[in-house]
Amino acid sequence: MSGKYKTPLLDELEKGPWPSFVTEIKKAAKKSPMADDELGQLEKSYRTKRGYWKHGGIVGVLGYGGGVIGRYSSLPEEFPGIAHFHTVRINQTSGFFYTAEALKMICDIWDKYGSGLTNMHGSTGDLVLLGTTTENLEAIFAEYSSRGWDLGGSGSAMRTPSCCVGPGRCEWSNIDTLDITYTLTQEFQDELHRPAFPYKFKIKTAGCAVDCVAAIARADLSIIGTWKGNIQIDQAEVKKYADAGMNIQAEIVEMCPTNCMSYNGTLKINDAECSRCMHCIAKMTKALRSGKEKGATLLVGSKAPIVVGSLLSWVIVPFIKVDAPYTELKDMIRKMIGWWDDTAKPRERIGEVIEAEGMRSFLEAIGVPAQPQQVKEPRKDPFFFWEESDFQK
Amino acid sequence: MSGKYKTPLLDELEKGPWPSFVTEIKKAAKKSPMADDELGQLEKSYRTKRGYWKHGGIVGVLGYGGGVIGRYSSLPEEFPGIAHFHTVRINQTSGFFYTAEALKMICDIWDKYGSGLTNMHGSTGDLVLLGTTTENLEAIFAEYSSRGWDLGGSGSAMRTPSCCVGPGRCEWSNIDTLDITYTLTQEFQDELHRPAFPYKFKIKTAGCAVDCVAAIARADLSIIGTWKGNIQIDQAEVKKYADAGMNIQAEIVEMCPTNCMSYNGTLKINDAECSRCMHCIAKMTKALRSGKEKGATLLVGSKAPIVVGSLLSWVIVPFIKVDAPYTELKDMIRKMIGWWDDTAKPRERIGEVIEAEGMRSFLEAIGVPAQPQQVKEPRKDPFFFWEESDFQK
Amino acid sequence: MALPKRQTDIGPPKYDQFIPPVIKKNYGKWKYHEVLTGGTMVHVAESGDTLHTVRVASPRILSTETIRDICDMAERYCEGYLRFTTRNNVEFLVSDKSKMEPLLKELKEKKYSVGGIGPRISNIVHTQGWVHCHSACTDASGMVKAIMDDVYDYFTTKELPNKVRLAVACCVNMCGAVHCSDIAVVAVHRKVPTINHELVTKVCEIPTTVASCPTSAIRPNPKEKTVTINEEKCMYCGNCFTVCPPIDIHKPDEDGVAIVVGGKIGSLRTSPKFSKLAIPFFYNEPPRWPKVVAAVRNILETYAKNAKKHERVGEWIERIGWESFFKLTGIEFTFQHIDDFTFARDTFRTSAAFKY
Amino acid sequence: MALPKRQTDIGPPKYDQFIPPVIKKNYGKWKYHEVLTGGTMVHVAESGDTLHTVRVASPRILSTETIRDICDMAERYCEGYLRFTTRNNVEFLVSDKSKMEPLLKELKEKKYSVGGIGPRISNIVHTQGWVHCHSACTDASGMVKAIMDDVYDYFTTKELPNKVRLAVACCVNMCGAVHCSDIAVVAVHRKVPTINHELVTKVCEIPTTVASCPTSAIRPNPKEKTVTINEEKCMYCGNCFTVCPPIDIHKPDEDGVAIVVGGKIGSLRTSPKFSKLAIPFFYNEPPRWPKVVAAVRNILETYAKNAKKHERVGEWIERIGWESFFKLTGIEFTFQHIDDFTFARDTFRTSAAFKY
Ligand code: SRM
Ligand code: SRM
Ligand code: SRM
Ligand code: SRM
Ligand code: SF4
Ligand code: SF4
Ligand code: SF4
Ligand code: SF4
Ligand code: SF4
Ligand code: SF4
Ligand code: SF4
Ligand code: SF4
Repeated sequence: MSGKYKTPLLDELEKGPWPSFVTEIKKAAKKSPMADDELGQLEKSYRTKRGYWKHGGIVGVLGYGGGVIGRYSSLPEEFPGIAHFHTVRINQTSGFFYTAEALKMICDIWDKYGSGLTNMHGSTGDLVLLGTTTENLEAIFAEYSSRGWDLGGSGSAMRTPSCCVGPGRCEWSNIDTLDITYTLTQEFQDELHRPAFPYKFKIKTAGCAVDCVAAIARADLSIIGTWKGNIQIDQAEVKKYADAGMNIQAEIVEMCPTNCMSYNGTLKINDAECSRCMHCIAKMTKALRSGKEKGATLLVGSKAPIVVGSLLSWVIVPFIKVDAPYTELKDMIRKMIGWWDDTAKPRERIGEVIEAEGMRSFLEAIGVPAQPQQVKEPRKDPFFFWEESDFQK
Repeated sequence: MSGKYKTPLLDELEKGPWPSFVTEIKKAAKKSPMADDELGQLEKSYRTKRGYWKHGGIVGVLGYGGGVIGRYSSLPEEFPGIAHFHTVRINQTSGFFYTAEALKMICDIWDKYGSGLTNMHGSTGDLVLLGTTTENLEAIFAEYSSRGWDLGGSGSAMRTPSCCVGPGRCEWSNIDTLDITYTLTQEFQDELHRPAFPYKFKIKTAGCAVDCVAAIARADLSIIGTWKGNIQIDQAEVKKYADAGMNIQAEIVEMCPTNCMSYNGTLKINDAECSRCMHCIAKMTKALRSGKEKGATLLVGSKAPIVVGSLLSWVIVPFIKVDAPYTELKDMIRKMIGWWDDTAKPRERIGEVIEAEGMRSFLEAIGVPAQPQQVKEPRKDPFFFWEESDFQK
Repeated sequence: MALPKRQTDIGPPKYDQFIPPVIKKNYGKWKYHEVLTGGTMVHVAESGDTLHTVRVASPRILSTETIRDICDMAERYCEGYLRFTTRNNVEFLVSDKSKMEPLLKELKEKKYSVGGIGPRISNIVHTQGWVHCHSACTDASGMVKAIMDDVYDYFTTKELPNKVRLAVACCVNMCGAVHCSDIAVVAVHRKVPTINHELVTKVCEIPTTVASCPTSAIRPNPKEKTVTINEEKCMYCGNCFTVCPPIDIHKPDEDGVAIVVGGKIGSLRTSPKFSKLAIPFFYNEPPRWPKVVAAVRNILETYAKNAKKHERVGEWIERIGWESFFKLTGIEFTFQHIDDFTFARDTFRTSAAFKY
Repeated sequence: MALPKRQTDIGPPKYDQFIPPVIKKNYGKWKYHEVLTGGTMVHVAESGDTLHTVRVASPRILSTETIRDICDMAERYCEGYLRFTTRNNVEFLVSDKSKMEPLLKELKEKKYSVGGIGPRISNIVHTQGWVHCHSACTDASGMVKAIMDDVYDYFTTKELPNKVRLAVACCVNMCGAVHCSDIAVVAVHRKVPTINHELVTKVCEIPTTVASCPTSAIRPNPKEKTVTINEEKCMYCGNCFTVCPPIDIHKPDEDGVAIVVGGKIGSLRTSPKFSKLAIPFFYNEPPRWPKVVAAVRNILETYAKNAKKHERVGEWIERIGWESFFKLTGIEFTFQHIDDFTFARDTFRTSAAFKY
């Protein structure tokens, strides 16, 4: 079946040094007529400058409301192999760690039931299997789940949580991102698999403010590791950086956003003024280590631009301890989701609801007091509400 | 009539070093029963913690729609002297310059027809005469206008333009604030005296970005003097500042917002990067002078918080020449007002309308192209309009 | 007595009739100035001519008696020339330097307050209050007097890191520059207005009244020819009262003032800034509002102690962060501080970096 | 063939089964790392143990064949352990330093691209495009390939002032991180959608459709059981299409992409930032979008030439000002750049200080 189509436009994208997705599709097409039709339709898109996909009915596996994205070619006669071309979202491992053995198993099953094409990984974090038919879904699920793998989220549900590599390979991680992500994923299995929320809810966990998993920009709940206490300085290592040619004044001291550092042979930090932005630690990793009391900042609300414009997550809980079994964290998340679920209109993300209802009603519902850390600056216009409870003070 | 009231609360406000308005009212009350009743009612307000003024019908002088604020005590039986207590807004001189002779004339007439109390000056700029009756208005107007003084603005009209002292006594003024204000006031006499706008329209002119008349915060049109060309440096004077103990590095170089200065005995400015913020010039007035090509930035839209929240004016025309007879400036203002007048709902300030209609429609109407100087930053969300004209490019 | 013949649309007299000869000669040709004391300065022209200025505090409400006294002094020492500033102080324009001493002497004898020049506090921009405005939710002049008495030294002599601009607005119409002041007081209501329906029907235009509400709390009630207010949505701005007085916003026992800080107007160093809420409420305590006065002083002195030279209040706060401002001043942070108006979103913190 | 017994709600397998022994031993006890080359680094634990990483580019769309090849290498050099990064690169986790050389050799022979570590460009975050998404207004994978071919050196070897994060979103749903990227491409429509009313009546929920429109351009037409679009208000976001596909937003000849710049995610130095519009439109020019590629390179190189060390694109732009950004890059400023969405006001310049 393979090589059915001439693809002069796509062939252009096999040139050049960067690995080519066209080559990947062609590789799959050698074995899979689905992949070959995908190639053909894509060539057509390149010619006509438009896509040929459509939604269809909702598809999935028994007892689950998500994990599969139904996709159909709008040209099924021309490209019958992709008349159905659903994606299956397999919940990735925390931190995207794999063994060759596990990955090969995943490939074997996918070659059997699907197009042989994958996304490693989807933007939310799932291991995405790209292209199969409705009738294969149950088999795929049985094969994977029996081997210990489950589906990820889709639809108006908890989405597959994801995280940075954290303590697995990073000296800056203040929290166990991998374990938190694993634990929360387990905790919210029902919410993940059976969409019953107003809209999607994403959780991402980063070990520090560097935020290598874009938690603050792409998660309804962003858990970001941080610390209390002084930055630990190894002056001998500071000296080595200087000796190696680093301009500590220009690169570190002057770039410190709070101006709390000074350097004249020894490096000093006025820790009370430090905002824990991570710049100095990141650029002088051998010399500086974060403070000893570890915890996380919880931020809420980020999302893509539609409907109200892009949002970045907002600081809600400036500092919370997050140690196993994460009881406080879980409770807090349940409170957040509970309020949102009660309050949102359909297709309203939690950030949108907080904005519409006012931060106060959210904070009161989850039992968090007002704190200056939650805002960049206080309100400017003198229009503000009072509740009866404020008068009793 | 004077001294009718015991004013124990107000008397407290005659203590202390700052000049006392209570003393002023008492002084007037010695001659004017109106002022005495004002005092009595005010004492009552201090006791009950509320005001006792109300609107009434619109009052004014023949042929004018503004210049007088009708004001009535809501307790006319208790305080008959202020049953009517209107204010008369006399258009101040540009820069608030007076001769003793002129001021005394103003006082004489006011003693004759009013309470003897004034505000020197009102927030918009008028010389405010505080408290007279409806029947005196025509006489007051005849007396002042026959001597060369006119009423200021009120209501939905052009308001009395005002300005900083400018070339009258300031070395930094880039434009003739006094003459511009005088000329524009004359130009818009009809608009000033016969309210026919959707709402008020204020013009304030400052000679430089220091903005000693709060133009950018309190005027629908803010005219702010500026320059092109290099800042002129007198290195000998720089040295004198250094010798006198100024820390030029800390106070000037490091506070320059664009980081375009350097100092090591001589002061250098990279003028291409200078934003003309005025800091260095203001703090080293003997050493630095602005560039030689003079003009103004026109900003539009500032106002107090109701309804949409406080606005600061927005840069519309980054640089415009403003030399007598100010033809280009007048034309531009007429275009701005024309668009606003055509577009606004009642009680909508020009800034509110620009926000509601979009900056583009305003700029196109007044014939000003899009320029990066008009924004702090370009839009973020990828939702933007196209007009047919854009496709023709 | 026959009235003189009125003229219309003549505008104000031209400024050039009121400026002293030294200004006429050196108009637009000033070279530099020097601040001499807290209330005096000299401007030097390119020609070498000098003009001395003495700035004198004014309560802004001036009786004709006081104006005449000021005029007399202007005649004695300034050839009759004087001006007012944009912050309502009086400026004696002294062309002849030798007149400075006798002028200052007379001012001192008469207890005029000389000051407001340089890195100090100047007069408080404020408006009508209970003295004259139907909208007032506090008195402006009294509060100004109480505050200025307390921080008087900073007007006359003591230096601050930079100018500190104070303002008082007697209602949220903010006829002063409260929205862009270093430290300012604005009067606020805290209760939903009560409606006199009968009068509303008689005197108010329903669509204008409905449109006046920034939060869309007002709905027309066409059947009864009046309006209703959704209590949940009203934030007591009083705008409805301005267009329709039978909607009464005044509640003497729950009205009071808020304190806002960190605004500025000039473009020096940093962009003009809006003031932000520091303290959401104090009850009206006439005649001297002691809590307000103490709060202003606290903020002022915390600034004076902590800011760098040339830093304005808002610049200092932005450098240290608002969380530090609340810490240093000891001011409590409440739900009222968190914005919930149109642009609330932009005030929420979107960064993992902040201070505790 | 009987299927194995399915399990439900088991979640993903626990991560600890997939991490190499050196990580297990030093979990959370890493001390520092060193970047060795553009695509290799070593992490050193407090115990002194080391873990070498080799990062390899991935087109993200991977065939099982390629995955197997990668797995084979992982078995040969990494005891079978590997991971993927949050930007979809492959990382070989090398516990035995001596395996580095042979691994790199095999990768080179097989033309894998090693890079993306340190102050460089890494993989472009992107999503489905014409490959799989019904909403796509451009192709993502093809554009990524074209761009990365062009800036390839900045992935493998050349250094930049700091990391530069690129992203491509194939529609304004922005499934990537376009809204917070240093330089990103987002596909945009420019014409009002056309409505197939008959189908709308059949398949769409009218209230949801109406509510989906961010600008309230859609009104219900209850009589005909369909909707109408106010052309003046529509800004072609396509959100209506997502909830109601018979409202067709696709116009192949007028669709294309915009380029946004200056976003960032981390809180280092400055707060996370949204990307802002740099270039409002390029037509779709498959297969290699030459104008888009050139524009990305222009911005990248202008940044590389002008920014200070450690400055991200957005930090550089904010330091010099947007007016300078447009000047230095030679990009034209248009009406599209001026915001007119909800928060437009906050983007208007409210200062008399700016550069020409
Ligand atoms: C597969 C994936 C893109 C990818 O190639 O990686 C994806 C694909 C789709 N996204 Fe997404 N989104 C994906 C991550 C994201 C992200 C990024 C993230 O999660 O970190 C975002 C931005 C963050 C956010 O959640 O706001 C994102 C924001 C959206 C939106 C806008 C949501 C909003 O509130 O504005 C939509 C529209 C919708 O939900 O109707 C959407 C909708 C869609 C749909 C379901 C649209 C559709 O029906 O065609 C796409 C399915 C395409 C397909 O062919 O499978 N996708 N989507 C990502 C999920 C894979 C995974 O599970 O790992
Ligand atoms: C007299 C004065 C205050 C003062 O003591 O100096 C004043 C007094 C009043 N202002 Fe004002 N405003 C005065 C300058 C201002 C300013 C400042 C300025 O012009 O620089 C502002 C803020 C800037 C602005 O225009 O936004 C200002 C914003 C308002 C507003 C809010 C307008 C808005 O668009 O939000 C109102 C409400 C209204 O117009 O209904 C208002 C309304 C009023 C009324 C007419 C309310 C009323 O009907 O009672 C006040 C009359 C009081 C009285 O007893 O005379 N006043 N008003 C100022 C005018 C004197 C003069 O002509 O020189
Ligand atoms: C007289 C007056 C203009 C007028 O037309 O009446 C004036 C006059 C001068 N101002 Fe001003 N300013 C006057 C109101 C203002 C205002 C407007 C306001 O307060 O509402 C501002 C803007 C305040 C703001 O940004 O919030 C203002 C911000 C300045 C600054 C900027 C300070 C800073 O660094 O932020 C300077 C420069 C300086 O002090 O170094 C300045 C400097 C000056 C100079 C030195 C200009 C000069 O070379 O002559 C004048 C005497 C300085 C002084 O008083 O210390 N003037 N000055 C106003 C006096 C008001 C008063 O009675 O105190
Ligand atoms: C492997 C990965 C985490 C993961 O769980 O997969 C990772 C790993 C590291 N990051 Fe990262 N970052 C990773 C995505 C990110 C992201 C997220 C993104 O791009 O979507 C960011 C946020 C980008 C942003 O702010 O827009 C990110 C911003 C940083 C920074 C901040 C740079 C800056 O100064 O702004 C550092 C610190 C540095 O480079 O000095 C950093 C540093 C590091 C360190 C050095 C941390 C460490 O000590 O191990 C790691 C290797 C550095 C390197 O690649 O140069 N990593 N890093 C991700 C690799 C993606 C890739 O394939 O290229
Ligand atoms: S977010 Fe912090 S802890 Fe996580 S990988 Fe990045 S630098 Fe390390
Ligand atoms: S973490 Fe950031 S704020 Fe703290 S000392 Fe380092 S650079 Fe400064
Ligand atoms: S605004 Fe400028 S020109 Fe006018 S008085 Fe102030 S410093 Fe002088
Ligand atoms: S005017 Fe402002 S920006 Fe220009 S050199 Fe002086 S301090 Fe710097
Ligand atoms: S601020 Fe309010 S109360 Fe004060 S004068 Fe203006 S309108 Fe009247
Ligand atoms: S007080 Fe303000 S918010 Fe309340 S009803 Fe009146 S206009 Fe609306
Ligand atoms: S960005 Fe748009 S087109 Fe691309 S995958 Fe997401 S929804 Fe589909
Ligand atoms: S494309 Fe967007 S703006 Fe236009 S009608 Fe549809 S939802 Fe509304």
